[in-house]
Formats: sequence, C-alpha cells, structure tokens
Amino acid sequence: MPDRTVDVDLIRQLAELLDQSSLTEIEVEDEGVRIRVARTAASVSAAPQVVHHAAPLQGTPPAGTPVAAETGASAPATTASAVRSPMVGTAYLSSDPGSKPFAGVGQTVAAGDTLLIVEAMKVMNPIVAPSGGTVTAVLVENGQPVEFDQPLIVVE
Amino acid sequence: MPDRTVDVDLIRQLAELLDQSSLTEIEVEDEGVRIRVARTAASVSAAPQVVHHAAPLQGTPPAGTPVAAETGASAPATTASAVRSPMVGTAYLSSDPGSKPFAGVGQTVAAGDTLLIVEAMKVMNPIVAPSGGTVTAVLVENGQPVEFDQPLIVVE
Amino acid sequence: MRKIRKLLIANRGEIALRIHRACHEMGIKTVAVHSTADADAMHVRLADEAICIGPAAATDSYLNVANIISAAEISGADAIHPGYGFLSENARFADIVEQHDILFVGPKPEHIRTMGDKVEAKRTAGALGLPLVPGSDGAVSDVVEAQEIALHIGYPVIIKAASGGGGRGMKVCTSPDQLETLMSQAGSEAKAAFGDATVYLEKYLGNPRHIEFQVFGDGNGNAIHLGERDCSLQRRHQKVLEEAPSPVITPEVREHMGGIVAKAMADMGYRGAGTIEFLWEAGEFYFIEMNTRLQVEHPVTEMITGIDLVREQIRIAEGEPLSCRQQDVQFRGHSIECRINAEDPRTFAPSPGLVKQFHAPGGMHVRVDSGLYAGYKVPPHYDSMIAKLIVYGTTRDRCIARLRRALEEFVIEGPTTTIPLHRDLIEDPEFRAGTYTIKWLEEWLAKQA
Amino acid sequence: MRKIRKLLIANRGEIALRIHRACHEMGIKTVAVHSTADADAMHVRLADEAICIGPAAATDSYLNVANIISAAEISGADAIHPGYGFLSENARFADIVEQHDILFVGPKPEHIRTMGDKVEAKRTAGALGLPLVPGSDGAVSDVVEAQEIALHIGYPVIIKAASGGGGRGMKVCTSPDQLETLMSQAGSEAKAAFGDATVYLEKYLGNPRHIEFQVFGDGNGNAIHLGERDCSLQRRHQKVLEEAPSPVITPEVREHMGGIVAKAMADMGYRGAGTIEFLWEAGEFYFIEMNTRLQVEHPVTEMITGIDLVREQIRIAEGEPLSCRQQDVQFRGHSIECRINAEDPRTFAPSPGLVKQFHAPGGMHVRVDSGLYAGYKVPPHYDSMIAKLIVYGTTRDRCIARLRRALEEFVIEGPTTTIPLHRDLIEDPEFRAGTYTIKWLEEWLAKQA
Repeated sequence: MPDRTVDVDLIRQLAELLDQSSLTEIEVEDEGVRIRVARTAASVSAAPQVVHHAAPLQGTPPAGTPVAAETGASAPATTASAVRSPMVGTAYLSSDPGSKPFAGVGQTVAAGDTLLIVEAMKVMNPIVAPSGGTVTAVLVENGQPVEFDQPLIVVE
Repeated sequence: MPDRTVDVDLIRQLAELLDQSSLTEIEVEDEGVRIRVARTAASVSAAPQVVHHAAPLQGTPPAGTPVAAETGASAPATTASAVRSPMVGTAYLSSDPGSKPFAGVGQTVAAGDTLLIVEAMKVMNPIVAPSGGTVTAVLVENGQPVEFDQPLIVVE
Repeated sequence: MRKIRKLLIANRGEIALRIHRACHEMGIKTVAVHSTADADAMHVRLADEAICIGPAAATDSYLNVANIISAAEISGADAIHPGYGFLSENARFADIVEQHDILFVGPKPEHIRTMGDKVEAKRTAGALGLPLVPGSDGAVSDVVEAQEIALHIGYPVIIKAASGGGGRGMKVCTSPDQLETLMSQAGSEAKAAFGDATVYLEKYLGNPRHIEFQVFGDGNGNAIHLGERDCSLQRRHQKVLEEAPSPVITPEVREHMGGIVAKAMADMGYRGAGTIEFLWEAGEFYFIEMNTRLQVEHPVTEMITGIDLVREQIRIAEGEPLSCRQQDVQFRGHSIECRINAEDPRTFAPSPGLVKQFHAPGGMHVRVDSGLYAGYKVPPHYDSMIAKLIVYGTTRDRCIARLRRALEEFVIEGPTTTIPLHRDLIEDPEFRAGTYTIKWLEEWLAKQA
Repeated sequence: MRKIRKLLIANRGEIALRIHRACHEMGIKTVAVHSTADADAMHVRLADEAICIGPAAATDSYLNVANIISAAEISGADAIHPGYGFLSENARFADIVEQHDILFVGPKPEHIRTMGDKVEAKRTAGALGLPLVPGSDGAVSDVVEAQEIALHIGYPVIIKAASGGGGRGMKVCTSPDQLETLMSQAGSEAKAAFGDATVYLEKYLGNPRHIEFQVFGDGNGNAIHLGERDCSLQRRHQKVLEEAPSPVITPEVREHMGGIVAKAMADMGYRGAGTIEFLWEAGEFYFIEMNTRLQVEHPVTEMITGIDLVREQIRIAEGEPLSCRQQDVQFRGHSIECRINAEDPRTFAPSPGLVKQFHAPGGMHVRVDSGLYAGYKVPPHYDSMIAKLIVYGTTRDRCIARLRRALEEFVIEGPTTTIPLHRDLIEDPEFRAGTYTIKWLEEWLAKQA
C-alpha cells in the first residue's frame, strides 16, 4: 500500500453527505481501498425535553442536590451494587446531629449493621448492610431527601 | 490513491437519487471503482396512513385507474426512462376515437414523432419522442387522466 | 384561603398530565410521583420535580400512602391532587393528607367515606332528595303486601335476594298474576344459594341509560351543577365513549334535575368536584352512586361549559369560592370523548409496548389528552387507556362529523388501539340517532364479530 | 344553491390541511394538488385524491393555472378553494375558475380586482365610508393651503412625494412654523429623485397598531363582522403573533367600527370572507387595505366566536345565506396565535429539512394547525411557516398562561424553529400589558441580540 492510501477529506465528505441525507450507509471501494460510512438509525422519542430545574428540595442543606429522577444514570458503575432506599424520605448518616456517622468510606461493616437512617412520616427506618464488607462510597449527604430505589451507600 | 479516484459528485447524485426514490441501496462499479449507497427501509414517518381510495376519475373509462400519485413507484424499472407528462390533463393515444394509436408497443419511432396527446383546457398537446427508438411500453390508457410528471410511454 | 405554590400529583398517565397542565396554567409548580415503570412518562418529564415512590406494582407505588406523603414532605408540596382511581376515593388517605397540613384537592374525608359505602350512600342520597330506585324498603314476605308495593311502583318489578348477588334469587316479574309464584321461586333459590330466603322488591329497569351530573360545591353550603354526561356506551361496565349533553335530556329536564342535585350538594356541604350517577329510563332518574372525584370523562363537560374543572378543583381546595353562580353556567354545543385503549379493537386483548409513531389530530375544536409520544413504552402494569380524544361541535351532528375527521387523522403505531372501534361505532345509525342504552354497545360488539 | 361534493385545494402546507379538515367535516371529498416537492405532505396523504401539478417551483405548480384547472376537470371537482397567498387574490384565476363552471371559494372576481389595486381600493373604501388617513386629497403646492389642511387634520403631518416611494421626498412636520421649510425640502428631494416636485399632505401616524376586522358577506347585500384581530407584532412586515380581541379595543368600539365595516361590505355586495386592515392610533382607525381571502390568523377569530370560517366560506360559495346574523355573533374570551417558522429564532435564517421529532401540545383549548409529522421533510422552496399554535382562554391573562404551558410542551426537532422566540416574547412585561405597536417587536428583537 502507498504511504497515503486513505483520503481523510473524502471520508469527511462522505460523512457530511450521510449526515445531510437520510441514508444510513455509504461504501466506497477503490483498488483495494474500501471506505464505508454508516450510522445507526436515530432513536425515536418525541417527548418534550424539559430540563428539570433541579431545585433544591425543602430541607436540603447542601447545594442543589436534585431529586434524583436521573440518579441511577449518573454513576452507573458505582451504584449498580449500592444499597438502595426502600422508601421515600430523608436520609440521615448518624443517629443525631452531633454523633459520628454510622458508616464512613473505608469502614468495615458486618451484615445487619446500620448504615444510615431514612426518616419517613416521623419514623426512623434503619437501613442495614445486606452483607459484610467495606464501605466504598456514601452517595447521599446528611439530611438529603431520597426517593424510592435511590442508591445510598456502596459496601463491597 | 491516484489524483482522481472517487467521484464525490457522483456519490452525491446517487445519494439524492436514493433519497428521492423508494430504493434502499444503489451500487456502482467501474473499472475497479465500486460505489454503494444504501439506507434502511424503515423510514420514520408519523403521517396518517390513509389509504387512497383510488376512485376512478371522471371520464376514466377503464376500471379504476388511479390518479398516479404512486405510479412512479409501481413500475420503477420501466418508468425510469419513460417520456413523462409535462402537464395535467387527459391522455389520448390516437388523434380520434376511430383511428389507430400514434405509437404501439414494438413500433419504431423517430425523434419528434408524436407519441400521444395530452388534452388540457381544451388544447391538444402532442407529446413527441425525445429520440428515436422502439416503443417498449405504453403506460397509460386512452382517455386516462394524467398528472404532472406521470410516465406515459417508454421508447428505448 | 391558602395559595397553593407546589402541588403533588398522586397519579399517572393522562390524568397526571391533565393536572400538570392545569397547575402550570395557574403558575403552580408540580411534583410528579411515579413508579419505576413510569420514569419516562410525559408528565414526569414535564413536572418541575419528579420523585420515584416505588416499584411497578401500583400497591407498592401509587397506593403507597407513606411514600406519597414523604414525597410531599421532602418536596415541600402544599397540596396533593389524587386524580381518579388509586387513592382518589380513599377517605383514610384524604384524612392523612389533611393531618399533615397538606391541602387535599378533593372532598371532605367524611363525604368520601359516606359515598364510598353503598348502603350509606343510598340512604344519604334519599335523605337529600335524590330519586332512588323505588322498592319495598326492606324485606317482603307477605304476598299481599308485595302486590300492593308492586302496584305502587309499577310493573315490571324485580325480586331480589336480600343476602344475594350475582343474579341468583333474582326474578323479573311483569304482571300481578306471576308475583306469588316468582316470589316463592326467588325465595327458594335464595335459600339454596345464600341460606337465607329473605327477598325484597324493586322497580325493574330493563334497558336504562347511564346519565350522570357533574357537581361542584364550595364546602360551605354553596353548590352548582354543570349539566349531565351520557355514558351509556359501556363494555363490561367500562365506559367507552361519553357525550354531553345527553341526546335524550332537554334543557328543561337538565335545569330541573340539575337543580335537585345542586341543592343536595349544597345541603350536604359538599366540597370540590363530584359526579352523581343515575340510571335513566322513560324520563325518570334513579340514583346509583356518587363519585367523589374527577371523572375520566370530565373534558366533555369542560367543552360545553368552558369551565376548566381541574382549575376549579384547585381553586376550591385553596378556599376560593366557586368561580361562577348557577345562572352564569351556559351550555353550548356538543362534545364527545373517545377513550382510546391499547387493546385489540375486536378481542380487547391488551397491547402494551413501544409506541413507534404518535400523531395526534389537530385543528379546530379537537383536543387530545394523552401522555403518549413516539418512543414511549406503554407499561403493562396499569390501565390500558392511553389517550382521550375530545371533540366539540356546535351541534351533535357537527360534533360527530368532526370526530370522524379527527379519527381519520389519529396515528398510533406500535400498540394496537381501539381507534378502529370508534371509527366504526360512530358510523352506526343507532349511535347517530342517539337511541342507545347501557346494553347497546355489548350487543353491537357481538354483531361486529 | 349548489352543493359541493368534491373540492380542489389549490394550496399547500397548513392551510391546505385546514381546508381539507373543513371539507371532511362537511362530508365533501378533497382533491390535493401538489408540486413534486410536496408529494409527502400531510394533506396530500389525507386527501381523497392527489394530483401532481408541477415541479417544486411555485410558479410552475401552485401558480400554474392551466394545470390546476385541468386537475379540477380530470378529478371532477366542483369547487376550488385557493387558501391564502398563491392564486387566492388573483382575479383572473377566479374568473377562469368560474368560466369553467367551477365554484370559486372566494369573493366575486371584480372585488378581488378592486381591492388588489391600491389606489382603487382606497377610493372604494372611502366611498364606502371607511376612515382613510386624512390628507390633502391630491397635490398641494400652496403653503397657505397646506397650512389650512395641516391645521384641519392636525399635527404631526407627513409630506410625501406624489411620484415617490422608499422614503425619499418624505418629511414629518410637527408644527406649523416648520411646514414651509419642510415642504420646500420635500419638493426638492422629490424633484431630484423622481423628476417631479409635486407633494401632498397626510396625517402622520408615528406609532400605530395594526388592527383588522374579519368580515363575511353573502354576495347579496348582507354582511356581518366577526370582530377584530390585533396583528401589531410584526417583523419585516410579517405577522409573528396575533390576538383577538385587541387589548386596546372596547366592546363599544368593536360594535361601532364593526358596524361600519359590515355596512361597507353589505353596500358593496361582498361575497365570502374578507379582512379590512387598519392602522390604529390614539383611538382612530385608518384604512390600509382589504384582503379578499382567508387570513393566516383566522383561527383566533374562530376561537372567540365559535364560528368555523372555512366552513362559512364553503357554505357561502354554495349559495347558502350567512349562518348567523350580527346579533347572534358573540365574542367570548381571548385567543392568541403563534406562527412557528422553520427559522433560527435569533438570526431568522431559514431551516428546512427532516423533522426528526414532532409532538404537538394537547389539552384544553389548545389547537395546532400544522402539516408537520415525524419523518416529514420541510421543503426549502416555500414559506417557512410550519405550524400555528392557537390557544384560547377566558381572559387574556389566562390565555397567555395557557400559551406558555403549551409552548413548554411543543417539540419540533430537526429544523430550528421560532418556538424559543415565542417563549421569550410572552414573558415580556410590555407584551403582557398589551401596550405594543407595529414598531415594538423589531425594537424588542434588537434588544434581545
């Protein structure tokens, strides 16, 4: 093959051509050089794309922690194995404002240990470790509102 | 690659051709140069899929010849090279009801020969052969209404 | 009076979107609460805030009182609108909402409770002067007494088992000479089926229409009615197509009967929107039940009165007075709603899944209430109603002509829908004549098969 | 009287769809005629028949009289509706249509002709009692005479070149002491520019509104008005957002001025729909021109009167009388139309091409007139208006609140559209106050940049 076999300009032109058309594929072959430009069909979704205002909720002390409609998607690698909230409520990391957190990053916990508390309807619900391990991430802040299924803490 | 390897203009023409047609793929090969243009069949279209009633038009003697919104698609191989109607009107294959057609299948015609007549607003407009050849298909019937660009007759 | 700034919508689907729209038009922020299956729902995308309240199963999400209340608290919502279905007629929920100092967009809990109990509802309706199905007012054993009652209420009468249900121990009697025989037959059947031979008498309604009145009360003794809706076209007790006004109700009857229901609601001190359902036959109304909530078919009333019912509900919850007096309510033209379900139009097999194409009809006096969009997946966990097409016309004929045109344009690809059913239905001469009853649609469907 | 059974729609885009809808609601079959570029248009798909009449260029298709008449003949259409633009105000076309014994859904050709000629239109309007811009009624050379005229019509006045145009030889004069100087300046400029020093005087309108009245005549001396529309929000003389009623017109003024225009139309023997455009300043109306056709913004009138204007046009073409008398016309609530163009909302660069997503807003009193659908390609050959969003509310404030909500929901992906412009525009306090004039929008746009 000669030193300059592929015409990048040509590819860009082909790509532009493809973008401007409704085609999904262009293929060019020339004396052993084959260029194929393709794209997958755009996903069909006509729902209004309203940007969530992500206003901080009542009683949320830290800066703009959005109600996590998209939380699951924001850190998929970490949250896949996370302990999730079984209810809607407010997460507390320690038993009262002065005391130290139930579980900090790096701490070793045993199955059944309380990791945090979710308060709902004036009832404190302890969230316990499903199995023993090390806390690798705490995904909520003290006093943060949480929704159902929201990842709270990762124990590995 | 040599200085002039792939004809981008040609590809653009092919792409436009494909966009305008109902084809899904075009492939061109010329002395080691092969060009293939394709698209997936499923096009995004949310328009109401009303079935055209294809009611016979006024003055159409033969059974249900639809106004040919889709005629181009119905016989693509034949109509690509067809002589097309330059106006909306009624096609007549002969000069008057008793006489023989201007051009029948198999007949040899010279450039400028009248192939048929399209009547519009009481004016008879002769449609002439753009070049000489043999009539391989007559795509309309006598007295049939025709729309703009409708394929009428094929001379090859 | 307490202005609502943020309202939590405790529902899903088109009604959640309907409530969201009313809120945004009133400058009220919305909180959508949803199950994991509804994370992509249109109203969730449009709402100012969204909170997941549970898994797909409604019992764990849309009926999860604790999570809904918590969601209201963490989002700072000052009101909850329950929509229809789910918790909308749950008096305990209404109680809990109010105990949390959140406004409940609905009636007083005690009225939900009263009208939710069939026996109590009938007693209350009777006491408020609403016409009931006439009958023996309790058990009848003596044939002579039964003859007297039957003559008084008029034949045909129906003999029913006091402990019964499901048609057993039930006999229709068309003339006095059959009464003794049928009463004893019914008693025997009742004894065999339920261990209790007690029977009672009621007027028999052979082929009634379902006609309901929309009412609004301010909770302080003022109430109005917004006319009737005819919901006789039903399949398995599910309404399919509703219209307002009813083809059989004259302005005089509307004013008379509307006056009776409005007075009943005023006397009761009813608050918010309610619907009083009647069977109607031969010019007479017979109370069935009262729904203490917004109805699916409320838009047809909106179209002929011009009154936004959800806005009115919210205003009343805020403590505002009714937005108009009875004499300000004017009925103009005609409106029809088609419920469009993700179901096979012949077998009615549900058809959830990906919506490949969605194109709603447009133009003058055509309204679509639907959370569908191209790319949305209709979840299999909930009701199959995916869209409501509501059309208005100055007359019933013009309304039907416009409805036909709108149905021609409506495109939903992916799920199979009941659009073709509606297209066929509105061509039927009996539908056109408006002479249908509650049995008519089932018979019509049987004929189509 | 002649019933239309099949109507040919000699137009494209949203107005072709609008006409198709009215026809189908009246049981009239439709023939869509289209250019090769419009083969996939929504109304072409929906029409009962479709005929291609020429290539993309409008001059060879939508303005191709011969092909349109042939299409009507081969399809057996008994009427032609010209929509707006294209051939709608072409008197010769109307003549030809009628000569072919096809009903023309529009005015008598002579009225199209009269109103299409600016000088003749003004003369006719004046003779019919419509208020004109007061002026010298011809050339003025004598300064004393000019002073008298200017005092009579009131300052400021404008001095215009009789042979002129484009602002040359034009002077605004605010007080009597400037008049002589400015007249001589204007005369010199006019002489230099047009070789003719003749000037005339007119009242100067510094900052007027554009307010137009919708009229209907039956062609037999009866006519009504359907109130006014305020179309002051314009960019480069293109209307952007229209509303009815105008924020500055009282019911008394509407009745008074409406009475004048309706009487003018009755006296003229006008047939069908028409619009009389005025400039309005300080409570006075000044005739500009008359459009002898349906207007783009006709839906706002439909929303506040409940009258289907296209249906009315077709009825009149059939020879039916007007569907209502003036006293039956009631104005209720408020309506606004946003014209949505395939243009950049800041630079206004056109943006044709593939529509990837289309989702129209729904719900109560929201109307969309648009031929768009997902997968449609906006052709580059025609007008950039791709959708009209029309919203109704019981008051102007409620109408704007609903409009805002509807604009939140509207999704058009692919072409860039002016939806963001409308979203911003309706938030402006001056728009909210309704105090804008015909210069306001251009100034507002300049401020946004």
